[in-house]
Amino acid sequence: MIFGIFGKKSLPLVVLFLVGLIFMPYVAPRFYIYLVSAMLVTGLLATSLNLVLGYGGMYQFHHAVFYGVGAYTTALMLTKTSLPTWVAFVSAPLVAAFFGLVIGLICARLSSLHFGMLQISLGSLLWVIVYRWYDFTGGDDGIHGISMPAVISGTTPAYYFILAITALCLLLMFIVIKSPFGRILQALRDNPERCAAIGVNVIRHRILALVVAALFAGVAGSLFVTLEGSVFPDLLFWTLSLEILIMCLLGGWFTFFGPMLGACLIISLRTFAGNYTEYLTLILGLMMMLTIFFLPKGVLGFVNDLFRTRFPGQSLEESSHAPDKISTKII
Amino acid sequence: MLDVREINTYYGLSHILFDVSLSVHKGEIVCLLGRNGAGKSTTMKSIMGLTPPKQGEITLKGDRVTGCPPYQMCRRGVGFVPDDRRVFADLSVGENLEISARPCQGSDGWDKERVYGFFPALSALDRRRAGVLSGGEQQMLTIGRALITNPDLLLLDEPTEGLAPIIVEMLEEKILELKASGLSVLLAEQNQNVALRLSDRAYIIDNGHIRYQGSIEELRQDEAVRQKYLLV
Amino acid sequence: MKTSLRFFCFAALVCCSLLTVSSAFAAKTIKVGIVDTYSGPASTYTNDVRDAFALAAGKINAAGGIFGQQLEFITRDSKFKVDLGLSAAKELVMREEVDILMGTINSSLALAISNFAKQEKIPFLVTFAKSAKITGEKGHRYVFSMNENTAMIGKAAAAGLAKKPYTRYWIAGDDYEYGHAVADAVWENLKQLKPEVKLLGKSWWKVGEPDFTPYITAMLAEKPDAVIIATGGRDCVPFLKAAQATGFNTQVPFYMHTGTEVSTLKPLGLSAPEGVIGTANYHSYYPDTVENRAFVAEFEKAYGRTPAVGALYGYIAAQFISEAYAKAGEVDTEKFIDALEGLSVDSPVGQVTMRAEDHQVMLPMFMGVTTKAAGKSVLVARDIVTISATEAMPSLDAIRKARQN
Amino acid sequence: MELFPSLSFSVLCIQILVGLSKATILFIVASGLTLILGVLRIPNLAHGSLYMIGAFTTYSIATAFSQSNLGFWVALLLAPLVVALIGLIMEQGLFRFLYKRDHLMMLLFTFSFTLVFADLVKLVWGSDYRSLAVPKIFQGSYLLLGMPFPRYNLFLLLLGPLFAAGLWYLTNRTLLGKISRAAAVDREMVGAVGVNVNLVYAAVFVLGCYLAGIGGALVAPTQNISQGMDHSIIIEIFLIVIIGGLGNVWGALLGAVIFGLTDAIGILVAPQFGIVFPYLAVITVLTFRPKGLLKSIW
Amino acid sequence: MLQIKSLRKSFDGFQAVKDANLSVNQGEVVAVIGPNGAGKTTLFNLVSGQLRPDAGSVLFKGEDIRGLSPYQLCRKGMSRSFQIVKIFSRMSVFENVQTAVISRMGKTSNFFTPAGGIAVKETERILEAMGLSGKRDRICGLLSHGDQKVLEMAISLGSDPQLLILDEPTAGMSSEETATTIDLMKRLSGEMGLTILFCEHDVELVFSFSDRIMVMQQGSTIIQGTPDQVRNDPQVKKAYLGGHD
Repeated sequence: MIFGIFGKKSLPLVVLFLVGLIFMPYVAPRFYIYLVSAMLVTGLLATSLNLVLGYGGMYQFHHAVFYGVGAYTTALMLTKTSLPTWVAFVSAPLVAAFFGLVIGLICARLSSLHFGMLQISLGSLLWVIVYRWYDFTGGDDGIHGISMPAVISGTTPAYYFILAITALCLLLMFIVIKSPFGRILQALRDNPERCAAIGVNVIRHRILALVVAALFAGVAGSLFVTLEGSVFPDLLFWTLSLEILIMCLLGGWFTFFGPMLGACLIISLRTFAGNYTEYLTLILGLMMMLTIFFLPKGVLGFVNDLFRTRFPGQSLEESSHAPDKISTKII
Repeated sequence: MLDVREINTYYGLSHILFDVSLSVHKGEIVCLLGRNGAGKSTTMKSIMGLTPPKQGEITLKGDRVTGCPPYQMCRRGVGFVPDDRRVFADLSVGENLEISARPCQGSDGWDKERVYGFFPALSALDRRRAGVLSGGEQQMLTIGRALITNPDLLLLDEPTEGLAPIIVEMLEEKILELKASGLSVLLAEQNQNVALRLSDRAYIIDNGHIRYQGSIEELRQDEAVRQKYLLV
Repeated sequence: MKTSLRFFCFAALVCCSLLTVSSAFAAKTIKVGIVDTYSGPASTYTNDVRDAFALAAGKINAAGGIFGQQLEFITRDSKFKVDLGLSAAKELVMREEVDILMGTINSSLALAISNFAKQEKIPFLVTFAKSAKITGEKGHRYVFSMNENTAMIGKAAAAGLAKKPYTRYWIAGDDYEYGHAVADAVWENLKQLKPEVKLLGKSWWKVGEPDFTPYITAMLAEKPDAVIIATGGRDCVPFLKAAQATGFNTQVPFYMHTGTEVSTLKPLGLSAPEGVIGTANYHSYYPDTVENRAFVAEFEKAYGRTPAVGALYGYIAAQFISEAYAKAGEVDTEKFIDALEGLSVDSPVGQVTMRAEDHQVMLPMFMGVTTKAAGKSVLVARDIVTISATEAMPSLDAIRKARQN
Repeated sequence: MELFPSLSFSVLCIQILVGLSKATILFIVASGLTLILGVLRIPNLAHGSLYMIGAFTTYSIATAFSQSNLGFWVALLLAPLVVALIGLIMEQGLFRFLYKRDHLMMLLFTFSFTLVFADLVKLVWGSDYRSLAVPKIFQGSYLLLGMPFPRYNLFLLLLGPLFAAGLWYLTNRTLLGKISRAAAVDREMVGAVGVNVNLVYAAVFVLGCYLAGIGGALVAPTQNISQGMDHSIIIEIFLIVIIGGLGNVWGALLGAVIFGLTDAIGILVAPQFGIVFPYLAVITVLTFRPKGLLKSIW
Repeated sequence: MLQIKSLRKSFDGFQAVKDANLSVNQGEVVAVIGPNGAGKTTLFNLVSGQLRPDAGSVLFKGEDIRGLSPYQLCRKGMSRSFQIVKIFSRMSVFENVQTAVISRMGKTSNFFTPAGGIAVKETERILEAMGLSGKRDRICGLLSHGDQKVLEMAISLGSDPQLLILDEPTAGMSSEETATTIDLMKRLSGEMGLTILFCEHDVELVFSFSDRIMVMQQGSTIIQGTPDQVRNDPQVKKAYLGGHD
């Protein structure tokens, strides 16, 4: 389930893929290296969201906040202070995680939709602050021309840096999901009440999950700075959050690599379809509708189901949601 | 009136009803006895179309009604009183009745006044929120709500459950009164005393199978069956 | 709808002809990549830039191109989003291998692309983004601005307002970079030109504010002599509407950049408020010269609408490109830039020069007051005062100082 | 310097009135959203798009009838119906099949609608700004306490209570209202008393869309009709609905008033940070009452 | 072990529990019976911390536990199952139980050890005891209702409780399943010395193996006593058993 397609058999596949990515700059044109870098960064962001969304079952509606916070932290550290570069990269996830903690403390006790909406509210507040604190964040103009040390500047070096960090983060996230903490997280998604009844402090774990997700989103943010050399308030805007939600859904939000796949699909669509049509959002919207209608588990989830034939024709959704329906009725 | 033939009902993967068959004739009270969890409520819901059976056939007044959605069942003349009452808690008693009212074909149809006449206790509560009523009052309301749809067949799912003995007695009287007016009733009960007092015929359901069927007299004499499927 | 359809047909034709020509002669083309906002409210402005550029490019190509090389352009929609625009710019440079980047109404995106252009050593011609930072603080060898910026708006407006009798001012505007920059620039310059002016206070609203009535009533309460409205883009229209509804324009005179410009006034039709003091780089009816009339006629013929200010920027961008290459003598980026510095072209508003030092085009500014004109469905500007480019340009000292920081 | 030196009584009063007239629009749109949320349990992000379509349709109809003075009024009548029709198609064509999905799916599904509608609006109306003149009888402004107050805002101000009363009547006095209140809590049982719940759902959805359309039609004369209207309103109305209590029409009213007033008064107190105030109000409310001020149906 | 005195709880004007009294001693099996709607589930929810009582006292091992959250109570040694099954439906049977064991071991904040290898023996032991070994790797959302019920009990055991609260453990089970479950409960109390508090409709089952029985009606305790005392109590006969006229 976690590995995506073939269970543990997919490990060689992943390794093969990784090797391919490592050798890619020797064969592919520069633009594609850039494109893959962008996919990796966005994919990392989407995967970090999926940590709380798909695995934690939390309605994280405004994940981009942490991405933005990470990006801004790196950018501000690099432009406003003379601290070494690595400090900027290390502090980004930490600051993002701190914001995750604060927002988590405020939101975590609310239920599903309220949780998401309060998060949007808090995130919008943060966006407003970034948007108009000209002296500090550069306001709506953002900060541009952030220079990176030579080792990681330029398309190919940046690519390798991003690839290495993304791979490391994915591995870490994978370990986290496989860890007892990750297990409890999934348990929380499936049944928070039962979780409480086996001695899990639900709120504390939700906050913790949010902090971890924010941490990785912060990493993605600082990688964005490496890639683009710019930060701007759009990074914290709520529409971006919904876009990455879509990536998770499209790729398959109950799979580990689904969000990465979703990010790749949407970025390629945006890049290549954008050459032919102005009406990109229309296409994206229609694609989303079709996905929701016919592939509610996303592309990878669908592929997964194809290979898992233990219960053909039986949707888990139906049976597991029946009790929920009853419980809402009683309350 | 109602004929249920070999229905099988599932909740998700769980098979709840196994080839359940029963019938209710015009003007009689038929009771479906069984312990909690035996499948009484599921049978009721399957007839009503709330949990449509996967196999089997239901006919009502000669029409095949298998798979009809609940609202059509109601319009075809089936009134449903669920075991957990399910009054519309946010609405007043009067409103509960108003939204359920259906015009009837005959002359002496049920309307709000007649329901209030039938259950005088309710008329004083017209504007009270249904959610704050006592159990007995809620039960009267659910029965009233079913009656105002002008049914020919009433599905009563454990109407006496959890109620004080006085109210149970009162309800029993009312149910007999309804029977006298020509209504058919399918009554699900786990309290065999009530069932034995009210019904003409009985089915016993256990674990989703109909284990016994017969007249009330037969059942009353058959201590063994009652011991096995019903009580202590 | 119709116009865009017509544009598509036109563009398709251009592309087809380009294709046949290029295949026939197997000649290299000069590729310009335009990244701009083509969806959302800002596209009102950007469509004119693109269309006028296409018009000029068509003329250039019809006249044989640039030493026989066709001028070709590709557009990408940034949807007013910096990340999309930036990656589109990268795609244009890396994949399409364009020779020149152009575009963006979004200052933030312009700054981001400018930074990228600097790294890639690709000339970037800014059309419409008004941040003074582009050619000021963040200016460099590869970025050129084809339009006025906030510093110029400030100087021009101050020059015009200083001649008016008002002393007690209120400032209000969009709470984002553009609004603040314009407000500050106008006020700094106005104070220098007319030291007795007094600022009563400021108020700011969010971009996209739907209802300005509360702000207007609040301002009226302070009874200023005049108000400087530092708002841009789509907020101009609802503000003017609110001004009309509250009678603000009849009670207090107010200045608004682009307040007399057709993009702003057209949606309002005849219900636009009269008496608004505005500045603009371009009017289709002013200056009433042969060149301008010819340009307007061509544009109207091609697209069926009156050119607005964006058309000027797009048009001169094409002119600058072709003449700079002509002057450089070959297709070479560095020589192109050298040639472009200090280059003058004959634009619809007269001769305009690209200032060599900061790569800021020197455009004159027209200050006027809105009024209804007979036979026109849109308000026009009257009492137009031309503020020459030299009067409006930020001083080179200021530029040098900004770039040092 | 940034503050208004003279925060006089009359200014305050006018601000409050303006805030309330703004709240009217927010209330009308938010009540539609909250109805759909309460009864159908769809967190309909496309509500903002429907509002935008309402405004554009109003523009088109009003311009088509611009010869007569009644252009706007005809549009006010027809445009919401057009939006309601779109709503009907959405509900019957798509949403109907998705009621069993969880809320996140629904949310994303409606979000994909916002994407589609954004481009459809661009296809149909192009990307120019549109602006509609205020109808003749409401042009200009009244002097209230020495301050000008636009007549149209007064009109909106009067409409607010009218709509509130109308919705009260609808939900408490009409059969549809009563049924939808019952269906919000127990859909199955409503079916079991003989009500075709699918029809009720469709009706409520259409009604909600109609309200979005009315909101769009009513703002058309006061502001720019442009793409992006959907984005700016949807978050606001969602927050309104959340602080009021999901599915509660009175909550929507209360939330809208809070939003309108904090916004208008925020401008007076700290103009630069006026925008922050409504968000702060939301955070405060949700910190102390996580389920909103009034009873939430969820 | 557990003492409940005049516990009260009302929802929105409706008194679900009016006056509930109950005591459970170490090692006992105590049943709560009463008609539907008598307040049994509410009472359990009050005890295990899902709800907060309006008045009255709940003592667990001599300690007042009102206001403690379910997870705190679980850590104090109280574990429960639910009437409507609450399981982790996307996980396998093994993982479900293992999760509870992990939680009990206090390893919930461990980020880096793979969870798959933790507490395998103990989990397997519980699965074995509950007869679920054969279904170890099945996704539990797809199990039959009866199996889910048993799994629910297994999860509760994963928390290694001293007091096990079971809300209708056999509801919806087939007769074979019911028999196995009763067997299980007997073994749990007999071999492992667990204290069990449960509510049940199947009166036969209740009388067959409870040490003491508490009868509830309309939110109040009618009587608590041994099966014989309860069987012969006239009030109970009338209210619940229906008796024989």
